[in-house]
Amino acid sequence: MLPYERISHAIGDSTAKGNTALIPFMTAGYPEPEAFIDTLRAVASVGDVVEIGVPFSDPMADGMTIQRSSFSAIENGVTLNWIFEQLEQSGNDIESPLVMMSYLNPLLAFGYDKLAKRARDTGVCAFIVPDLPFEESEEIRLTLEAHGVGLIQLVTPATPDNRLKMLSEVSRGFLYAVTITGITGGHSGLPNDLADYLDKVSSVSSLPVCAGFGIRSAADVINVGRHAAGAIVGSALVEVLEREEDPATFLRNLR
Amino acid sequence: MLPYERISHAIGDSTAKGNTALIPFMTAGYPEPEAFIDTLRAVASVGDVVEIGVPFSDPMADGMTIQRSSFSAIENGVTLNWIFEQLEQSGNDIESPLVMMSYLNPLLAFGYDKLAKRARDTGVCAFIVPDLPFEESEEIRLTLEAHGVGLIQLVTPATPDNRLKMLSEVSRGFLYAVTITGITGGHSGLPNDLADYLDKVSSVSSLPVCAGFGIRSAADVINVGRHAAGAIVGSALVEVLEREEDPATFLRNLR
Amino acid sequence: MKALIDAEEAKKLLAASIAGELPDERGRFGPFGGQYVPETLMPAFQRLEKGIAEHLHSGAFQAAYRSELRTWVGRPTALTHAPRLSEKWGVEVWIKREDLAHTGAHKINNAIGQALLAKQLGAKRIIAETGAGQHGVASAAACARVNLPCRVYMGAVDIERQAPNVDRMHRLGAEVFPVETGDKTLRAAIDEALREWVSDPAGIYYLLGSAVGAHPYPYLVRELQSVIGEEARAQMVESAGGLPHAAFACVGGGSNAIGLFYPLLGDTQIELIGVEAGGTGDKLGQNAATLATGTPGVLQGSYSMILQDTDGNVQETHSISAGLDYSGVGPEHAFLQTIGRVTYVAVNDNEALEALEELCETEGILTALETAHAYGYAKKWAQDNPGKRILIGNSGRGDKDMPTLRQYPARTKVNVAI
Amino acid sequence: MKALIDAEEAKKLLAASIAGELPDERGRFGPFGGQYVPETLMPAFQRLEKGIAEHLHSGAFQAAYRSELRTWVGRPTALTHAPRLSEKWGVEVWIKREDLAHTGAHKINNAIGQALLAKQLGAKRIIAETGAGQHGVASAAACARVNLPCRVYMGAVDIERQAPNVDRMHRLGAEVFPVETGDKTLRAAIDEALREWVSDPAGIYYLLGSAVGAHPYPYLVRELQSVIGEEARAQMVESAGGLPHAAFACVGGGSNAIGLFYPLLGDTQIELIGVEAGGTGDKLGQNAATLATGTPGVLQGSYSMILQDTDGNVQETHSISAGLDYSGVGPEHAFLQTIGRVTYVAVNDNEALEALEELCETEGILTALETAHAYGYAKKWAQDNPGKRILIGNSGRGDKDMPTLRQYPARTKVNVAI
Ligand SMILES: Cc1ncc(COP(=O)(O)O)c(C=O)c1O
Ligand SMILES: Cc1ncc(COP(=O)(O)O)c(C=O)c1O
Repeated sequence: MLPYERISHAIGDSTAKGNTALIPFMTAGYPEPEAFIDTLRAVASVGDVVEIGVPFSDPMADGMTIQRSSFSAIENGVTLNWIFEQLEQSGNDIESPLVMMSYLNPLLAFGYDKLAKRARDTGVCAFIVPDLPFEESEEIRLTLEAHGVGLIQLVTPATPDNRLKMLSEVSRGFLYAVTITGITGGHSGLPNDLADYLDKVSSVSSLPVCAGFGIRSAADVINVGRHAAGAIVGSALVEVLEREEDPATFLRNLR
Repeated sequence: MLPYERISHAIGDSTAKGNTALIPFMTAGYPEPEAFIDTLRAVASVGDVVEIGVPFSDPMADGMTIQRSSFSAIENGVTLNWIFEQLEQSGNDIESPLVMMSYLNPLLAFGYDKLAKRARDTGVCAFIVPDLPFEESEEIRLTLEAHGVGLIQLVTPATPDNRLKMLSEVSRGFLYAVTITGITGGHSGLPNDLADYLDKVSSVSSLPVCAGFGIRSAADVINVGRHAAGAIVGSALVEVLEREEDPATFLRNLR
Repeated sequence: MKALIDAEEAKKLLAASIAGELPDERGRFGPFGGQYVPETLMPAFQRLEKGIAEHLHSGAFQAAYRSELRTWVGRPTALTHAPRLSEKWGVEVWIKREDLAHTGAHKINNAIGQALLAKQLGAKRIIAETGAGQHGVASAAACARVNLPCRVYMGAVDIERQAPNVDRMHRLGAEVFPVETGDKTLRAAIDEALREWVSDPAGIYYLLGSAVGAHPYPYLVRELQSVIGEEARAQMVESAGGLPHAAFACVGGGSNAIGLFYPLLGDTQIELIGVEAGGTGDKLGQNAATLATGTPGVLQGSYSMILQDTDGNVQETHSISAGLDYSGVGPEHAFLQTIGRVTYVAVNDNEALEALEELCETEGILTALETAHAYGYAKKWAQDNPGKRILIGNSGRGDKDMPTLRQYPARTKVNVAI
Repeated sequence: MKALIDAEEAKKLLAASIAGELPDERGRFGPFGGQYVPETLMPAFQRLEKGIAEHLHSGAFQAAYRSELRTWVGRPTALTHAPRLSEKWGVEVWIKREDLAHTGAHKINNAIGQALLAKQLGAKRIIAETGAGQHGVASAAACARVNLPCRVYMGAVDIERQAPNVDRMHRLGAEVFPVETGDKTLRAAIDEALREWVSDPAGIYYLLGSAVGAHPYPYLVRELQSVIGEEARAQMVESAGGLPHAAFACVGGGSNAIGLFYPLLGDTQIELIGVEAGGTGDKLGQNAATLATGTPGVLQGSYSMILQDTDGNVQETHSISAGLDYSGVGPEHAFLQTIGRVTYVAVNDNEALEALEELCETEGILTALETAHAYGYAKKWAQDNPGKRILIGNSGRGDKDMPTLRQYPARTKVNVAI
């Protein structure tokens, strides 16, 4: 099984049990770098797949919460290399497949080839790159895939149908359905026409569809779960980490 | 004898005695309007001719001292009409011929015809108008002269010779030789080439020549007296009035 | 010095004016103008008159002057059609953009011209007065350009309210001399500059900033500012398809207005309207509406209309715009009013502020507070003259007015839900 | 994404560039450029690309755009010969006067063009970012002119140091949104504007102010700014009697520089020199000399040179001039550097200040702090190239910099005894 296939499998396992797959997002090394691996284990103990955020100086698709966590992590010395080192030192025994969410520039600076290898070796099965549209992705995508690491595509309510179809075909692991037009961390609730949108995306995609942006509560997860395979929980979890509450408890309560 | 002839006579009387004629300048009604006539009497008791300043809002040829006195007098209600009223009420018994120094606009506002009559009736024998060059003076000059009141012309070190000659011919009462290029109230002393300048002016003029601007001390009066018939003392006297010292004593000490 | 002129006389004088025969050799526009200056300055004035006669219309001087206008000042300035303002007002509005001239106002046309003349006449240094600071900045820039030292006299009150311009003068290498006497605004600054000039009439060139003062200044400034009206006239014909029915300009000393109006005097079908500062009210001291409410007199060198009391003392004025805050006005305007060729009206502080805001919002042009007065009246005029074509002299930009405008918060036009 | 290009390839790419074939259909200038944007914005970018293809070079759009440039912006801007500076430097100095454009900088060329485009594309409102505030003011003015609401994102640090421009934006009816995140300067403002755009990609038009960002912005901005170089080229031939030996422009994002350089690319004998902000030193964080000292990377939508650490985090910059204080640069400049057609150098804060002062004193032109960098390097270049003819892009005026300049008192040039 290729690394990125582990992701769809894990999601499939969850949905097979009648659950909505839960994909928590956490900024690496936030709020305390020392607690990174412990936090990751706690999150992975509930999450079917875990998304690890690589901090970046210009998180242009993120709202205040993730911006804050990102700037703080950078100040505390969290880098892509450091994250890999931590994962390596952890013994690679985390069961849930890992996904890395990073803006393009840190990946570019790291080097695609090295990136693909280190990812494969540390259980990172795929990447989400919010400022990399498919059209610009060829080089990194092919390099990653050469090592079995996938590039997850995003679709949004503004994505035209033909493009939606195209993106669903080239995505790996799952298809990321952004619930809103907007940045992460919105508090205005999920849109009314969410069901139609997710049904449409799911009908087009042969990959599992996971919805993200603005999912904050168990009700949201239930709501999303009726029309998608999984729910991605980002800012809400980062806020929990920020308040130094127990992430596993928070996540269990979302189920 | 025409009123303006009284001026040259008074100067002549003084020089005949071997004196330098003294022409003190005082801003009317400064510092206290109530004291105007008393101050005038005191000043006239020493001065051969007395120059009364009519306050004006834009005394562009005057330095700080006379500006200050002028603004203060205006605030205290001193006007040309008020000055005439005070002179009328004083009984017209001041012996020294009076000269009024005024910028043009207050005279214009007053009306030239009325001005000439009130001047003649109050012992004002001539006018000095610092912003009225000869070329612009015809109307007021003829009106004043119709009542025997003169218009005193000024010459300066910058006046070309042919113009100096012209001005000396049309002046009445005396010829006012400005000692410096500059405004009233200068403290930088009299210029080194003063003697040559005054000698030249005196040689051209058939009228007595009186020098003014920057004359502050007995030494200045002596200095000027060697080359001119009279000395005009303005800012220095206004400062004396400002300090509420006795003007007569100050003036006597200049002799 | 009579100011009353009968219809016949007025007609003759207008013809003389259009024929370029005024001022006459005594510096008069009909009864107005003249040369009321201290004897100490007479040689300097005579030198200046001679210099003007010799150089101003000489080929060499005009070539140098026109070249500076074109390549340094940025002339011709644009003529802008204002479609949204036109729609709101119901007339066809055209704007002559002196705000685009170097240093931000029409003042530079005059400043560079006189600076070139001063150089020609061998002056060792230049002094200037300033109200809004625009003439000070223009003089500072022009003096730098021709390499002459420059000192600018500016009232303490104006230094306060036109702070950005004070900084600019300093940067441009000029010395700014704060005037603490008199009314501490433009009039006091002129008095102080004259005092300085008297101290060195041979070495100093006095670069007067408006069409005021003793002859030959009103004439000199008019000649240097007429480029505004010459350009505007040609541009109207070319771009607007014809001359305007009316032209509007604000009037402080009157230099931008005379610059716009003079080349249009002969087009007698054009209504010419000068707009003065109505300040906060009609009473003496509440405004600077010299022509609209003043009386004849002599101030700072010329016989014109002034704001004065019955004793002939010049009165303080009030205007929200420093550049209009002056108790006198150029004698040629007094003349044009007397012969009935130009109408002079007043617009108050609030109307000017509203006009400034309206122009910002509709056309994206931030005009000077002085200039805003012209818009304020044009708007009223438009109500009675729907469908007409008008030309507004946009004498300067409003950047310098920020300290004043900050006291009047802008009503933002962002009105969609965001 | 390799940045190394051999000589043969460079020659081919230069030819393609001169022929107008770049960017290619993927928005690339050689390896640089591209379109790195969130998926949410992809439809908006595609709409924009389509809109540009349809309108930008259409007769109707060009007529409207050129008409606004001529009648509202005040183009052509002057070309000024600088005789005194020429004498001091020993070269023949010519200055292209974008400071005379409406609102005081070249930014307006782009702003009015994009505002017209936004109107054409049916946008409901406009957002823009600004550093020095010049683009913010230009956007506010352009939006008023075309009647669209405008919100400007501006870093809190820049709001402080460019206060006059903040006031002007308010007056012109724009909302100024203070950005308190990130470095609180231009980069953070762009991030924040992008976040806003993501929230309403269909209703918002993002009016980007420099030749940076994702395709098609670098192309669009270049096309709208090329009027600078087109005019300057013709004016040099007409007024200076020939093309310059070298042309200089300051480079922040690079819009005024590309506007000046692009029409001169084919005149390969002209040395083209872009001048970046050297700040206070050579170290990362002390300057904004992206091309001179940066490395390739992706920032805010395009692959170009950026100032970053080895982990790919973009670094804060320092420059005395807000408009150059940016860690990125337009991809076409990275390209022109790589193929060797344009040289990029840095000038530090002090050198820029001195140059600003020298220009004030010699030519009476108060330039922007950004622009002053171009003079700072031109002066050095002149030392090694006596007798040559040079062209300097005077991108804007310095009025907005008064709060900063006030910290550096002017050495007054009044040096005669008074
Ligand atoms: C922009 C502007 N307009 C008008 C004026 C008024 O002067 P004038 O009446 O001489 O045109 C000034 C004076 O400073 C000014 O700055
Ligand atoms: C006057 C001026 N010049 C230059 C710049 C730098 O921008 P760009 O490199 O896009 O021309 C700015 C930016 O605000 C500016 O205001």
